[in-house]
Formats: sequence, C-alpha cells, structure tokens
Amino acid sequence: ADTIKVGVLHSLSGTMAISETTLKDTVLMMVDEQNKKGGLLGKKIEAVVVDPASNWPLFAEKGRELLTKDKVDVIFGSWTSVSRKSVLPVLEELNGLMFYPVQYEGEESSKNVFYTGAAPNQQAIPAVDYLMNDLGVERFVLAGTDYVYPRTTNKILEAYLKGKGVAAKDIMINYTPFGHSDWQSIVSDIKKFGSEGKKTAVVSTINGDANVPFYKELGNQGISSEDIPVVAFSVGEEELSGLDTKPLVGHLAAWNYFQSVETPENEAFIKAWHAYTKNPDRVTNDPMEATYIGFKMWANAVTKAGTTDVDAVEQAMIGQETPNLTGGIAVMNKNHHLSKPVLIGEIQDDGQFEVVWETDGVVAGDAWSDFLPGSKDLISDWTAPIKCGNYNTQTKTCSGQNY
Amino acid sequence: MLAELGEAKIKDMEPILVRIEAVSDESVLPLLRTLLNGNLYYNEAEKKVIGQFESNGETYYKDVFTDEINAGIDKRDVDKIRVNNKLRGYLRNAIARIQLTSKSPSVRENAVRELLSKLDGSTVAVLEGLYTNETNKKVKDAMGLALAMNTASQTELAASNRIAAIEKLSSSLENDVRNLLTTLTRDDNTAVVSAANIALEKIAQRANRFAFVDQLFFGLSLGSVLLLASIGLAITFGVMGVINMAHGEMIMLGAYTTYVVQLIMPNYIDYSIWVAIPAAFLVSGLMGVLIERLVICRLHGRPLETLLATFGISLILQQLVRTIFSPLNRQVSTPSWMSGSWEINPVLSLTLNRLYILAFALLVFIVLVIVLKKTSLGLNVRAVSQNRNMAKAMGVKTNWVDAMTFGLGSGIAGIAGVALSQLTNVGPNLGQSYIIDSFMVVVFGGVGNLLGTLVAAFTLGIATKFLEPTTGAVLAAILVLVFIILFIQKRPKGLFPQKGRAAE
Amino acid sequence: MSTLASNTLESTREFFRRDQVWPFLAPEQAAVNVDNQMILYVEDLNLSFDGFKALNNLNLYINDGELRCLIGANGAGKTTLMDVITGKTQCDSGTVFFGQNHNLLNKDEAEIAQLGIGRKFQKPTVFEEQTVFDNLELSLKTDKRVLPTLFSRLTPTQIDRIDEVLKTIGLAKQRFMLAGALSHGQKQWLEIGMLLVAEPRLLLIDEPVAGMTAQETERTAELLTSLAGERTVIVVEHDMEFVRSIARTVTVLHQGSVLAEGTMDQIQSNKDVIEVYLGEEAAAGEQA
Amino acid sequence: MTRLTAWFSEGRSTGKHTLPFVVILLSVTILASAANLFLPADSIFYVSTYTITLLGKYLCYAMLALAVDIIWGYCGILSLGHGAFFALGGYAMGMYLMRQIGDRGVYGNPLLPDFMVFLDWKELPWFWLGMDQFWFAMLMAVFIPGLLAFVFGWLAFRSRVTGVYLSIMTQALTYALLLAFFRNEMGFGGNNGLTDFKEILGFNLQADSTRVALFLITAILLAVIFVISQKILSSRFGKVVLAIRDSESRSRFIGYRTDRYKVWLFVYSAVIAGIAGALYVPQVGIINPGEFSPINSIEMVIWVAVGGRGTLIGAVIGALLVNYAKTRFTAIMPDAWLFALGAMFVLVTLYLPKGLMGLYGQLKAKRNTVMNKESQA
Amino acid sequence: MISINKVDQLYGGTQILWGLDLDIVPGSITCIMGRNGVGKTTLLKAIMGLLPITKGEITMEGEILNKQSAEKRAYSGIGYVPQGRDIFPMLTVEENLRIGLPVRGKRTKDSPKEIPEKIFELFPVLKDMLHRRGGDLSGGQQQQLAIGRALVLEPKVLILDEPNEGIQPNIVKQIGDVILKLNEEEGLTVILVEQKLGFARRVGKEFRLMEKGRIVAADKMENLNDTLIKQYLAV
Ligand SMILES: Nc1ncnc2c1ncn2[C@@H]1O[C@H](COP(=O)(O)OP(=O)(O)OP(=O)(O)O)[C@@H](O)[C@H]1O
Ligand SMILES: Nc1ncnc2c1ncn2[C@@H]1O[C@H](COP(=O)(O)OP(=O)(O)OP(=O)(O)O)[C@@H](O)[C@H]1O
Ligand SMILES: [Mg+2]
Ligand SMILES: [Mg+2]
Repeated sequence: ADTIKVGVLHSLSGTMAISETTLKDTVLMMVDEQNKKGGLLGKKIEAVVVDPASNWPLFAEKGRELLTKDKVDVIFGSWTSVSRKSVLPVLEELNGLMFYPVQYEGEESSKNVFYTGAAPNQQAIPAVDYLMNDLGVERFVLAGTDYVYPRTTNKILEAYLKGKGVAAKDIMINYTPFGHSDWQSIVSDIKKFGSEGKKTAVVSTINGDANVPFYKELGNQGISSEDIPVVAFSVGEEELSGLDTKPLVGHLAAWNYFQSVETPENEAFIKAWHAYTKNPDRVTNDPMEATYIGFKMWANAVTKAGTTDVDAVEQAMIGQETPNLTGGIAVMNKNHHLSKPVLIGEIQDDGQFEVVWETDGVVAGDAWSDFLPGSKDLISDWTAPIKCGNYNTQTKTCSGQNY
Repeated sequence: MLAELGEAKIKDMEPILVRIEAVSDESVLPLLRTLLNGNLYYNEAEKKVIGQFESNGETYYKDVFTDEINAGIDKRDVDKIRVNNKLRGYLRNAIARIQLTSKSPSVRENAVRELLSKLDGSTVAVLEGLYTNETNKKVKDAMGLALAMNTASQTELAASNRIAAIEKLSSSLENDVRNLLTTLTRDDNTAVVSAANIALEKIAQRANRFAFVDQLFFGLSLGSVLLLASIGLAITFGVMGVINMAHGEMIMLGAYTTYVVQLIMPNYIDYSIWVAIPAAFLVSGLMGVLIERLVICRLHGRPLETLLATFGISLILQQLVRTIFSPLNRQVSTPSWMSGSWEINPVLSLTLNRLYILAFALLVFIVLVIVLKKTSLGLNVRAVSQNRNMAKAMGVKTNWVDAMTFGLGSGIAGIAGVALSQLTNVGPNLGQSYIIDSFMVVVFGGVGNLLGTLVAAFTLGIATKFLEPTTGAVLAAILVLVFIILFIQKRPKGLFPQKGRAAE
Repeated sequence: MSTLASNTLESTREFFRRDQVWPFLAPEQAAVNVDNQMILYVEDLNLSFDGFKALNNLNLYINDGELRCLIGANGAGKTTLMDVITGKTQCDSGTVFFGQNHNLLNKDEAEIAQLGIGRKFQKPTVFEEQTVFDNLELSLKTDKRVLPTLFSRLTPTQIDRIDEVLKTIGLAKQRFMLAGALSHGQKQWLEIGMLLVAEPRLLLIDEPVAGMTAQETERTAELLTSLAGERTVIVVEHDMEFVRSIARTVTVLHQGSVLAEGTMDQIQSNKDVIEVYLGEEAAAGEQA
Repeated sequence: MTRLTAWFSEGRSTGKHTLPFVVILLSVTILASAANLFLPADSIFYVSTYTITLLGKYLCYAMLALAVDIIWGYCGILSLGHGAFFALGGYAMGMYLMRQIGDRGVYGNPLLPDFMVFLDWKELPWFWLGMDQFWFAMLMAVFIPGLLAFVFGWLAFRSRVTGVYLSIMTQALTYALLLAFFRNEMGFGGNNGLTDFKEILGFNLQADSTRVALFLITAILLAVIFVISQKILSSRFGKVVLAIRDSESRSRFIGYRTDRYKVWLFVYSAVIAGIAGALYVPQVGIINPGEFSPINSIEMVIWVAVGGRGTLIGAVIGALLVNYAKTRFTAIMPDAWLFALGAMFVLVTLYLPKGLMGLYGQLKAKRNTVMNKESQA
Repeated sequence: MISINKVDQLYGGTQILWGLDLDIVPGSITCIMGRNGVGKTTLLKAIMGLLPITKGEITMEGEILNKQSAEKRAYSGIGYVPQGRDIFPMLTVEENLRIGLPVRGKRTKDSPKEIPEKIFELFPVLKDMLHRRGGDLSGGQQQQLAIGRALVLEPKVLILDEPNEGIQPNIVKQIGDVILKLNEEEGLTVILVEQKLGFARRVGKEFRLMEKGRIVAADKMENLNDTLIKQYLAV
C-alpha cells in the first residue's frame, strides 16, 4: 500500500458520542501532524473513520470492516469496556492492533491491544491514599454506575480500605443505572452518611452523563467539597464543560493528566488542539493525552520496526518512551500498560482542575489487580519467554489465549 | 502579612491565616471571603493582594478593603492565590468566629451553628462571654445549644449537670448534636448513657417524621419532572393519536434554546429563564408546526406510520443538534434564585430548583387544561381525532387545528426542556432519556386523559422514591415497571380509562 | 380461614382449568336443553350506566323455533339487551339462560357464539380487509379452537354452502371484493350472510332492513320467515311494514322493560304503544 | 401426522412469493459460501469472511423482522419489545458458548466464566446449570422466550390489553429486562454481557468454515421459518388472525377465542425471535443487555414498516435493506449517516405508504393496467 | 342551487360515478333513489367535498366548489347528515352540537354562544341526553343528534343520507315534518337519499333515480310511477 492506514473506531452517534467524538478528532489531529512531518516510513498516513454508533456488537462488525475491508494497520478506538471486549476477539482473530485510551478496570491484557489509559492502581488507589492521608477521611461512599469498571474498582478499593483498617460500616456502596438522572435520594443518603461525625468522602465511578445531574444535586443540597469531597475517576475537563462548576469548586478528580498542568509539551498540545478544532475554548483531557501518547509511541514503534506489520510493531512497542504532557516520561511496559504519573486535582470555578497532589514518579499500570483474589497471582508479560497476557505465577501456566 | 499570603505555597498558608485572624476584626471579612471564593489575586509587582470581580462580562480588579478599582491591572500582572479544601474549611470557620460579634442577629446565629462541630476551648470561652450579653432570642438559643453541647461532653463535670445539658440537647435536630449524643452513648457514666439514649430516641422520632416529608418531596419532584416530560406527549399522542417519537427531541430543543438564550444574555442569567420559557415554547412549537405541516399531515388515518416518520425525524434532529452544537453537553447555568435549598430545619431542606419546577409543572398543567377546556381548540381537536371527515363537514379547519395542536404539544415539550436543563445534561441524547418514561406515563394514566397523566406522573414518581431506599435505584426502576405491567392487566385502559360504548 | 383457603383453592383451580390453559382439552359443549320448548330465558335483568337505567327488571321468554319481533322507542334498550345476551355487556343483576342448562352470564362472547347464538349488529360490522368469501368462511359453523383451525381446510360441501349463501345475499359477483369496499346496504347483506353460514340456534338480528329498498326488505322478510321453525329468530326493527309482514308475536320495550307483548294487531291498537312509539297517525295509517 | 403432511402439501394457500424467495435465498447463500471457501482471496468473485458474517447477521435480523411482522403485520399487535425475546434467545446461546470456554478463560477456572471469577463468585448459579449441553441450551433458546411470551401474552390478552397499551407494556417489559440484565448481581455478566467465545460444538468460532456453516444454517432456518409461517398465515388460522386485526370483537362474536389465537401467535413469534437471537450471537461474538434496549425494538418495527407490513417478504427485505443502509452509511458518512437514515424513514413513510412491497404492488398494478389497455387496443 | 356537471369519481381503480349530471332546484326537496351500491352516498360525499372527483364540475349558486375544502363548503352553507351517523363518539351530545357554532356564527352574523333552542324543540331527547357521550346513545338517538348537529350550521342546503335508518315510526314522521317545515318556512333546500318509498313520497318534491353511477330518471315526485320503480328500484 502506498499509504499507512489508521482506523478510528469511536462512536460518533448514540450515547457515547459525547465522549468519543473528541478522541476521533484527536486521532485525526495526530495524523495531520504526523503527515506534516512527512508521514511514516516515507508514506502518508490516511485515517479511516467509521461510526459504531454506541452499539456494542457494531464495534466488532466495524472492527472487522476496518481490518479486512480497509486493511488498516492500526486502530485507535473504543471507550467503554464492553466495546473493547466486543472488538477484542476480532482483533485477535485477524491479528489487528488497537490502542485503547481510556481508564478501565484492568483484568485484561491482550497481545493485540495497548492500554494507554489508567489501570485501577494508577487512579483509584492513589486517590484513596490522598483522601486518607491528606484529608483525613475515615468514611467512604463508593458510588458508581452499575457496570464492570465501577464494580471492579470498588471491589479493589473495598479490599484496599479494609486492609488499611477501615471498618465495613464506614464504607457505603451504591450502584445506579446508566444515565441515572434523579439523584435526590442518593445524595440525601450520602449527606446523612456523611453527617455522622467522621470525615467522609465520596469515591465516584459514576459514568458519563449521569455526572451532571449528580453534581447539580450535590450543589443544590448544599454539600460542599469541604463537608464531603467527591473524588471522581470519570469526570474530566470535558464533562465539566457541560456544567456550571461554581458550586463544585473543591471536588476532586484523579487522572494522569490535567489541562491545567503547565509544561511546554502541554502548552503546545493545547495550542495545536485549539488550532485544529478552530475553537479556543475546547478543553483537553486525560483520554486525549492517552491517545496522544499511544499515537506517538505507535509512530515511533513503526519507525523502529521499519514496518507496520503487527507482530513487529507489537514487539517494538514494548519499552517505548514518550514524554508525558504533564512532565516525565511514559513508558510502555511488558504488560501493554503504561507507566504514568498520577495527579489529583481540585475542580476550579473555571471548569479546570488545580493539581493538589501528585505521585513522586510514575506508576506502572497493573493489568491484574493485586487486591482481587482471582487475579493476584496473574501477571502479563508479552516478551519472551512468557509471551502471555495472563500468566499464573503459581501454576506457571497461561490461559485464555485465542491463538 | 498580606504579601506573604500572596507568595506562600498552599501548605504554608494556614499559619499565615491564623495570624491574620488573630489580629483582626470584621474588616478582614472581605479579604477572607474573596479568598474563599478563589477570587483573590496577588500582584507581584506591587506586592499587593487584590480581588478579581466580574460584571457585564468584563473582569476588573478591586482592592478588597477599599473597593477601589485598580484600573491598570490586567490578567497577566496577577497570580491567583490558590486555596484547597482544607483552607476553605479553615476560612469558613474563621469567618464564623469573626462573625460571632456581627451586628446582624441572623449572621450571628449562622456563625454559631457553623461552629457547632468545631467547639474548641477558645471558641467556647468566646461563646460563654457573648452568651450573657446576647439579646436576640434565636442567637441566644443557638449559643445555649453550643454551650450545652460543651457541657455534655465534658467528662470531668458532674453527671447531673451533663444530664441536664443532654436533656436540653434533645430538642435540637442538629447533626452535630446527634453525633455528640452518639459518642455519649459510649460514655463511662451509665446515667449519662441512658440520658443520651433517651435524647437520641426523641430526636430520631422527630427526624423520622421529617424524613418521610423529605421522601414525599423527592417523589413529588420526580413526579413533576415526569409530568413535564410527558404532558406535551399527552397532547400529541394522547389527544391527536400521533405516536410521536420525536417528542424527546422537542424537549431537547427547549433545553438548547435555554442554552442559547443564556449565551445571548450572559450577564442576566437570573432573568434568562423568563426569556427562555417563551423562546423555547416558540422554537419547539414552530418546529412542531413544521413537522406537522410537512410530514404528519400526510399520514392521517395511518397512526402507526407516524411512529416510523417521527422516529426518522428524531434521528435527524439529534444529528442536527450534534452538528450545530457539537456532541458535547452544553452548560446551562442555574439562576441564583433557583440554586441552593430552603432549609426548614437541620434535617429537612427542600432544594429550590426542584421546588420551583414542581410549582412550574403544576402551573403548566393548569394553563394547558384551561386552554383545552376554554378555547374551541380543545373541542375541535378531539372532534378531528375522532372523525376527521365529519369534523370537516362541520366546518372545522382540520389542517389548522392539527398544526396548532401539534405545535402546542411540542411547545409544551419545549418548556419542559427549559425545566430539565436545570436538572440534567443538555446534550443530543437528552430527549432519548425521557421518551420511554413519557410514553409510560401517558399510557399508565390513560390515553387521552390529561388528569390521568398528572396522577400517573406523581404516582410513579412517589412509588419510585419510596422504593429506592430499600431496593436501590435499579431494582426500584424494575419494580415500578413490573408494577405498571401488572396494573395494566387489571385496568387495560390505564388509570382513567375512556369509557362508553364507543371506547371498544 | 377455611373459606379463604377453599376460595383460594377454588380460584387456583379456576386459574388452571385445563380447558382454559389448553384449548384442545376443552370438553365438548353440552347440547342445549329445550325440553320446556323455551330456548331463551331472560329474567329480572337490570343494567344502569352511570345512574341511567338502560334495562329495568326486564323479563323475556322466547320459545324454541319462534320468530319474535322486538320493537320499542329509540333508546328503549333493545340493542343493550342483545349486548347482554351475547356477552358484550355485563348486567348488574338478573339471569339469562340459553335453554335450561346454559347460564349465559358467566360466559364470554366466544363461548356464547359457540353455543349457537349468532348476532347481526345494528351498524354493520364485517372484516373490512378480507374478501367477502373469507368473511363467510370465517363464520362457518366449524370447530373454532386454535389447533383445529390451523389444520382445517374447506370441504367441498362448505364451499357449496358459501356459494349458496352468496347467491342468497346477492353478493356472488363481489365474492372476491374486499368487504370494506362494499356499500352500506351490501354490508348489511354480508352480515346476514355471515349469520346464515354459521347456522346458529338463535339469531339476534338488529335492524336488518335499514337502508334496504322495498324489494330487498321483502326478500329479507321471506328469508327470516323461512329460517324460523328450525332456528329461533329475534328481530329488532323500526320498519312497521316489515314487522307486520313477518311478525307472529311482538314485544314492545320501553325504558328498559317490557311495555306490551302480543300479536301485531294487539300491539298496534295498544294505547301506550301508540303514544310512545308508533304515533297517532302512523298507527291509524297502518290500520287503514 | 397425515394431517400434517396433507397440510404441507396443500397447494392453495402457499404464498406466491415463497418459492422464488426460498430459491433466491438459498442459492445466494450457497454461492456466497462457496465463493468464500473455495476461491482465492484475490479473485474478484471472492466473498470475504467479513461479508459472510455481515450477511449472516442480516439474515438473523431478517428472521427477527419476520417475527415482528407476523405479530404486527398480520395480527395488528404492535410489539415494541421483541428485542427481549431476541436477546433471551441470544443469552441462552451465549451461556452455552460461555460454558464451552471451559478452563480456557483468562483465569483458567474450569467451571466459572471469567466475569464470575472476576466478581468473586464461588459457584455457578443454578440457571447456568445444564447450559453446557448444546441441546439443552438450544431448548432454552426457544423455551424461555416462548414461556415469557406465553405468560405475558396470556395475562395481557386475557385482560384485553390492546393497542398502544399493549405496545407500551411490551416496551416496559423489555426495558425492565434491560435494567435487570444490567445488574451484575443477576449473573449474566452485567453491562459487558457474554463475550470472548471460542467454540461451538467443538468447532472453532473464528474459523471461516464455522462462520460459513453458521451463515448457511441461518439461511436454511430462515427459509424453513418463512415457509412454515407462510403456511400458517394462509391457513384458516391465518384468516382468523387477520380477522382479529380487523375487528377483534367481531371475531369473538362469531365464536373465536381471540385471546388464545393471539397468545399462540405471540408465542410463535417470540420463539422465532429467540431462534434469531441464538443464531445471532455466535456470528457477532457478543450478547449484552444493549439488545434489550427499547430503541432496538423500535428499530425492528421500522425494518418491517420500511419493507412493507403484512407481507412476510416485505419484512425480510426491510430488515436487509435498512441494515445494509446502516452499514454503508456509517462507513461512508460517519458524521451524517443519521440524516440519511432519518430522511430515508421519513421519505419511505410519505411516499411508500405500504413500504417497498407496496411499491412493488403499485408497479405491478400499473403494468397490468397498461397491459390491459394494450390488449384492449 | 347546486348543479353537478359530468362528474366522474373513482375509488382506487374502480369508477363509481360516470359523467353524472344533476341539478338541484333551490328551495326544493330532491329525493335521490337507487339500489344499494349505485353510488348515492358517493355522490353526496362528493358534493360535501369529502371525496375528490376526477372530472367534471360542482357549482353552488354559480360558485365552483370543486377545489374547495369541505370546511369551506360548510361555511358556504351545506349541512351534511351522513349515512351511519358519524357522531363524534367520545364527545358529549352538547359538544357534538357545539362544534358547528363557529360556522353558525359566520353564517348568521350573530355569534351565538349557545346551541339554538330550536334544535331541542325539534328533538327533545337531545336535551335529556346533553351530557351523555354521543357514542353511548342508541342508534336512533344518534340519528337525531346527527340531524340536529347539521341544523346548528344554519345551512342553505341540507344533505341527508338515509336519515330514517333505525328511527322509531313516530320520530320518522316527525323528521319528515321537520324537513317540510324547514323547507317551507325557511326555504331550506334539501337533498335526501331515501330507500323507503312512503317517506320519499311524503317529503320529496322532486326525485332522481340513480343506476350504476348515473342519473337515469328525474322528475317531480308525483310522476314517480310503478314502471320506474320496477325498473330502477326492484331487485
Ligand atoms: N355504555 C353506555 N353508557 C351510557 N349509556 C348507554 C350506554 N349504552 C347504552 N346506553 C343508553 O342506554 C339506552 C338504551 O340503548 P340501546 O342502544 O339499547 O337502545 P335501542 O333500544 O337499541 O335503541 P335504537 O332503536 O335507537 O337502536 C340509551 O338511552 C343509551 O343512551
Ligand atoms: N372505500 C371504497 N373503496 C372502493 N369502493 C367503494 C368504497 N366505498 C364504496 N365503494 C363502492 O362504491 C359503490 C357505491 O357505493 P355507495 O356507498 O355510494 O352506494 P350507495 O348508493 O350509497 O348504497 P347504499 O344504498 O347501500 O348506501 C359500491 O359499489 C361500493 O362497492
Ligand atoms: Mg339499537
Ligand atoms: Mg349509501
């Protein structure tokens, strides 16, 4: 082929369009920039955009379409876990390559996927540490949408908190359906739970759209961040842009990236983004950085391998280093997850986050959580001799491979 | 000292603030408030702190003490003095401590209540000093409460004193009181423990009553949202018989209209709602008329086809909004008079936005009923929906009636959008999330019966909210659905069925 | 307590009655018992709609094989009576027996129809989107349960029967036309045809000659008289000429109860009937 | 039995589209399969596995559309919840496929599917028992939808719930199931559903031959169901069903217990939907609660409306066409495809009141009149 | 008054009216007769504007009606009592009658707020049933309501399609009287489709016989003889 093809598999319609459209634009911007630099291996990069329309089986179908019909060399895509799980068998069957840019529950490592978002140990655990150590929080509300990511994260956190001596009655767990919009009772429960004398915080894994009504209700019921801070793992700059943030000032989020971090790389990135979208008000967020890092690493890996052949690129990827937008260097580990710094930010009234805490160095993403009984013995290592995504260190076996 | 504040790191700020508090009186309040709001800036060059203010969309800087405008300064000259949660907590308490001597009794009372959970020795000493001289009854009560709390918690005091204090506490609903009593139930002194238990019991009884009111309010409020969302559909679907899948998008248009109105008048957010309501009615209503004239009017006598066409229209409208406004959610601000809550007592507070929306929903309902009952439109539209040809033969301008009715239903959906924009996302999927509930409400109430829609909305709202605490949100939703399915078996035509020979 | 238990037991039994759950297990319908020469017993029937008494202590007995005319002012309750008999409307109190052994009040429309009670509605109702022929086929006297219907085919005798009826009702040419496209009068005829092929024991006919020409009215009269004897016919009609041409016994309803009953002549000279129904002139005119 | 054979051999009632449909369907599928298996990938006649999978999916949708049409087009019961039956069939198949993974899951647990290990379940819930047997799972794929349809239909039709009330209740049904299956406690994998399947009856699901086989089976079953449905609907049972659509109360007055007819037709339709779901899952590789979403069920109705309600062939064509349009549009104009699809729905309703089959009918009528005129001249 | 010129009408593919000509004399009562299915109702609907005609012209007092919508025609003074009554079933009797008030307002120049008492004088039942749903009335009551409803419009021409279907004898007579009275006292032009010869003879002043979508005989009522009846009305 005379071009290198990059598939973009992000929903442009349906419920997930809100989040995913931005990532499509990010990939297109990266492709643009790379082409301005002369492309890759002397060829132009061509982006192929399809719309899986927030319909999970459609992700598999569109993934197959990209790989067999359009013959793309790499795919950037997916947001929800289920969409990733849906394309995964297709990727493995057709030996495609995908970069997945969103924080997720972990417990997965595929040869054909690189996970550039945060694993639970890169978001949840540092955040809880911060709450306990810096804010003196003793009671926790784990509020989430009822799906795998919150379930897993909360399981991990529960185990972690109990390990730290938090009593079971000081942990309240609550699940709500997708798109839940009537938060009155839950917020009032949280308020009650938080007014029993001990410093309380909410750890929120509430997904997507449900956040706006949740925060509005928090504001209206007068729960300020000083009384009961909320630390969220799915609320970033973009989610806040749909919200009047004045009542939310002081609530927290844990990410690997904030737009407000001042580094030259970030400044350049934001500038490029504003130029690309022709909108000086567009915000940037963590999954965009993950996409950015993923794309850079892929480009480097292709250059290093001298080909776009998936197996070669996959091996070349491991050990790739790219500067983070927030400073420091991101490294692709053997388990296809990144090492990244973890930042905790407070919401400001301009919809940005103010970093209030960060890890000293980078944290390596953990494919398999150490806090879950099923997976504490599992590791992932895609280099010889193990070459396996779920290797049991006890039984020294590897299971669940499709090839 | 102030300059230090400007240069200090967040970690080092607390001691500075303590010093500031120690030397000052009410005159520093503006400084602390500005800092609390995050509007305090530091001018490096002049080594001065100044406040940032905004009006008419322009930012300017003022001296926080003198209110003198520093004209020459712009954004680049100043750095924000950042605060974090811990500091905000400290600031709030500091303000309260300073305000204990404020002239306004209500300010004093709030200050006391603010400090209930932070009763340290020095505060108590200050309170004791103020208590005797306090003239205002309410403030005095609050201070008495604080002092009683202090007394009750002092283990070295005589049990009888403490018990008396506990009895005094049992009439309060304050959280801090309850927390204190709960700790006292673990006291060494058994008499104190039993007194605390009795007091807690008493408080719990009162609190439960209020909790019920609270839940009822949640239910009514959810009901009002359902009512608003479905009332337009009760017209287009219930009365006209159009299976209007684009109803949700009409709501969405209303919400986006609110957004645009706020965009146009950014400095009058508080009044924007009053513009947004008629604007949304017009936008959605006109869109409704357009849809009716272009599509629905050609589908007379084919009600099921309206499902197909309006579904297509809903897809188009969604994508239209996505193209124009981007797929991201838009930010709609809440006017200040609608934010916050109406605190009736420490355990019962009703959020203002929901209160207004409840009232608004009822108002819209009543106006609509009057329009349909008192104007010929109501009669004509029913006649047209029952027998179009005969209505024509009786001189009813069926085209006009159809367009007006559909416009009315859509317009009301638009108004609902204004209200919903205050509660939830304003995004392209807004409509989708309400369409199913809306149909459910209309059908549950009985198609073609506005009163049924009202009752159904509130029934479902209240049922959901009373189930939720025991079952969780997901199960509550499922149970309500199952309940509706079973209920319809008993009453196959909804709560208020159409009766009579012709209804079969 | 025990009554509660037995009640629940009873209702559970009712719930799981095998003939209701599995249609093919339903017992064959017992034959109609007409030992007393009487086929329909309507006793003390009461029915009110929002306070308005549509049927008021109505008593009516119909002999087997009789042709009975039912007349009465508009709104007297004739159609409502038929509604009650055919199970369309539930009455407030009273009894309706078909033969001596079938209580019609606890049966639904389909059961009643299967017992052999056919009805023609005041406003013609036919299956508009099916052909005239199919309309008749559906009405044939056959096993109407699900499985037998699924596997049934038209027998030559049935086809002949339909053809015959088509001729009788004058719609032979329209046999493959959609019933919805028929004119009002033609629909009336089709509905009569549907009654004929069903071969019911008791026919309830609500205003058959409305909208028919004089000749057609005559033909209808002939048809109905020929049916009587073998079948029992109850006709409601306002066309006095028609009623006279067929009537043996006439029952007059008024405000939900029987006002008078007797031969046509008796009725026509009855003062009350003249006052509320026939009108002075009409009665006089008819007698002249 | 003889009655059965007689019933099938009877000529009068077979629809005139049946034979051509079956012939075209089967020959296209067989040719496509052969092209996929036996031609080299660079041949111009080669049909890629992608296309085969896509076609297989379309055929499942066609079967589902058939189910919707039977109940809506012929009996006038607008079900906005057929996605529920489809998904239940799919889940039955998904559970079987999940159990087939055995210890090849990521956690290597021989008994529990990954998502259970992951959420720390200790043993298999009772409703997963037996699902490792293909025959049992397939039985469930038709039994569960059928049972649900029976219970729901029996309740609803007996109480004479009709029209929009019924439609919205079916919608409530599927919506309730959606919420229930989203719950992780339910033991069906929550939002993620069931995925990562490996084998069906010992055949590798990723092998081309397995895919082709599934595709062929789908086509054959579609043909069979089509013929049976055509038979049922053109029997007197079918006429009764039409009569119920026209005027249910009149049908009762001639002695048909319409509720039973409706229940059985509803069950039949649900079973077809269940079969479609069971065939769909191995071909797309995932089943999750999204399939229960009310919007999906509405879309099914729309396929039927586009194709032409009340003709079986119309339902099939509608499903194929709309889904093909969706596939094409989402690829060619990812940003604007909703405009195209939406406009298509609006235009079809306005200009083709009886769907595509209605258009076909009109064209034929026109040709006939032209021909008549010519022959008269 | 109304004249119809060479009108064709088709339902889908089948032609019902074939070049039909008809003249309605102002102030007369014209009775249209014919067997079932010859197109009487179709003709009346075409006059009212409820069915489009494919060819020809319909004029009323010289004004061409063809392109006018039915509601315009109602304002021009045509009142219609359809076959099968077509009451608005879920509206109360009162509402059924009120529907026509705006037209009446335009036509009589005094905008009445109330239903004219005249209607209740003609049909006293309606007064008793004022708050009952139209659909609940008995067949005959509905028929009376339908006529009353048309009269609310204060029409110049009243079209009646088999108005006596299902009406008790004394009211049949009364309806006849009403028609005659309105015709005589207010000069109302009436077009009446009627099957019952007796009534037609009593009320009608002119007759038109129809067959297969055409008018085949037209004359004064006195001249309606047995040969014509046998030829066009017998089966
Ligand atoms: N569902 C109902 N609700 C209220 N009133 C009703 C209902 N059904 C019937 N009625 C009333 O009951 C009375 C009897 O009606 P019915 O139709 O039986 O009269 P009928 O004798 O058949 O008259 P007609 O000869 O005019 O057809 C009427 O006054 C009617 O208004
Ligand atoms: N909607 C329709 N579609 C097709 N044909 C129709 C339709 N309505 C009526 N027809 C046909 O038109 C012809 C005339 O019907 P019309 O109703 O005008 O008859 P009519 O003279 O009023 O008869 P009747 O005395 O029975 O009322 C009939 O043969 C009928 O079959
Ligand atoms: Mg009657
Ligand atoms: Mg007629």
